[in-house]
Amino acid sequence: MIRVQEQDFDLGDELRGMSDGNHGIGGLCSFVGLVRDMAGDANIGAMTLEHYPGMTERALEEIEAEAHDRWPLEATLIIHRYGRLEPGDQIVLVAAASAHREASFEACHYLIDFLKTRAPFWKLEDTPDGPKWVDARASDDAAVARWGKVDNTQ
Amino acid sequence: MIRVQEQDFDLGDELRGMSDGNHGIGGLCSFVGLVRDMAGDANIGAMTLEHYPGMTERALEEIEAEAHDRWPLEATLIIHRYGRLEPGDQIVLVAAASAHREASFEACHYLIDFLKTRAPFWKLEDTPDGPKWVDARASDDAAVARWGKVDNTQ
Amino acid sequence: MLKLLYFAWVRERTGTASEELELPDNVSTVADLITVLRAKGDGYADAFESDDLVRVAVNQNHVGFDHKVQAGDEVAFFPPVTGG
Amino acid sequence: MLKLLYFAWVRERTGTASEELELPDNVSTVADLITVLRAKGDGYADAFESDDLVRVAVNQNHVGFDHKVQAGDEVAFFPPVTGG
Repeated sequence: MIRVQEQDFDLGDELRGMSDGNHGIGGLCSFVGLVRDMAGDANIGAMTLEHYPGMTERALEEIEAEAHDRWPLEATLIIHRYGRLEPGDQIVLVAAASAHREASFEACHYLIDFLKTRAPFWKLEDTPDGPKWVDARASDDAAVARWGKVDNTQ
Repeated sequence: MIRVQEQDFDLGDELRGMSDGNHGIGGLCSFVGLVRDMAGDANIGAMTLEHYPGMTERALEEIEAEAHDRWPLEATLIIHRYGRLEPGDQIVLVAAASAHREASFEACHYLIDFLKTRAPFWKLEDTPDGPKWVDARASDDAAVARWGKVDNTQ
Repeated sequence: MLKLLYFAWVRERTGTASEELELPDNVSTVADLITVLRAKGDGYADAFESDDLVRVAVNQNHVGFDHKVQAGDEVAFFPPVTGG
Repeated sequence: MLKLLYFAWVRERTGTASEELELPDNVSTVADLITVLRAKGDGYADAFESDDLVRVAVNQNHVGFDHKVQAGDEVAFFPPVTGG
């Protein structure tokens, strides 16, 4: 399941919702991204996340479907927020549940790696020098390349 | 932090407790192990987890300390239950929070891999043929070997 | 007609979030379209200053600059994504 | 004196979870201790039937069978662990 929303989410409720009643799940791996108050050398007060409505949902659904093609998964969840976020706020949740622990770890890692390079979100950070668009990181491209699939449009 | 307990835990509360107020955390990776109703070819009704009080805490603290030596972590948490557990019940939670997503993923994965081969827990499963001690899996040893550290006592 | 969308600093430079454009005769690829857009004014020239910095999606799929465009397409320009 | 602990099916076979044992003169390693324990009865012989299946911790640390034992040690025998 994927969700793109402005409001916060309750991590416990979301993860419980994935596994409740499914006794075929042996492992549930999740990753939550949070707003740090320090990015690079700049102190971050807050940030605003812009996105591309429509394409965002489409991109996340594709990434989720690819994970299900690669691993035997019982459930997956991607939630990504947009709008204004403060340090400590949750930005994103990805989670994968499987009978087996390795599959849940790998799929969860895959979800966030591809989300980082394919989902159309852009961060505008408040810095002491004014608002600043965050630059994409080469390390994110490297993270995706590791999965043995080259996305040559990014 | 490590905890060994008979009672269940609330995943949301535990993870929130790790990150609340620490704005240096950019990523929080967690893994929850659950009782499946199918292990191997046998239908599992329930299981009983026996452990070695004292050594369990010691082993988990060591594994946690090793993770902190390897990665720049803001917080880690290991909770392992013992006693009788039913299908769908939570058995174990490991989580790692870091400024960076890769560190949180790798450390979380490391925690569960080493816990699986070093923490003194034993599962007794109820099967249609009566209670049966679960055999250790070669794949768990392989998972540990991947981290480039050979534990030749296991 | 093309539907054009701009995001993040590309939007700030073009000064608009979306617009419609009659597909010009000499435009068959995204690269052709960028050439046309650059000529629309300083803000556009600035937005498309460097091909390396701009990404494009046609009908909500990431594509390369050699991708064909045709009437009815939704074409979006934006910086490399930075979500997650 | 040694404190001996048994877990899981090792405990079921020895028939006891813990016991104390005066350190025998001929015992200097875990392997020596296992030889002594095997002679304690059928359940013990059964528990230590195969060296490959039993693991040992001395003073709550995983060790090999060549590890020294000395008076005052807590020595635990158990199957390979299966938690998590």
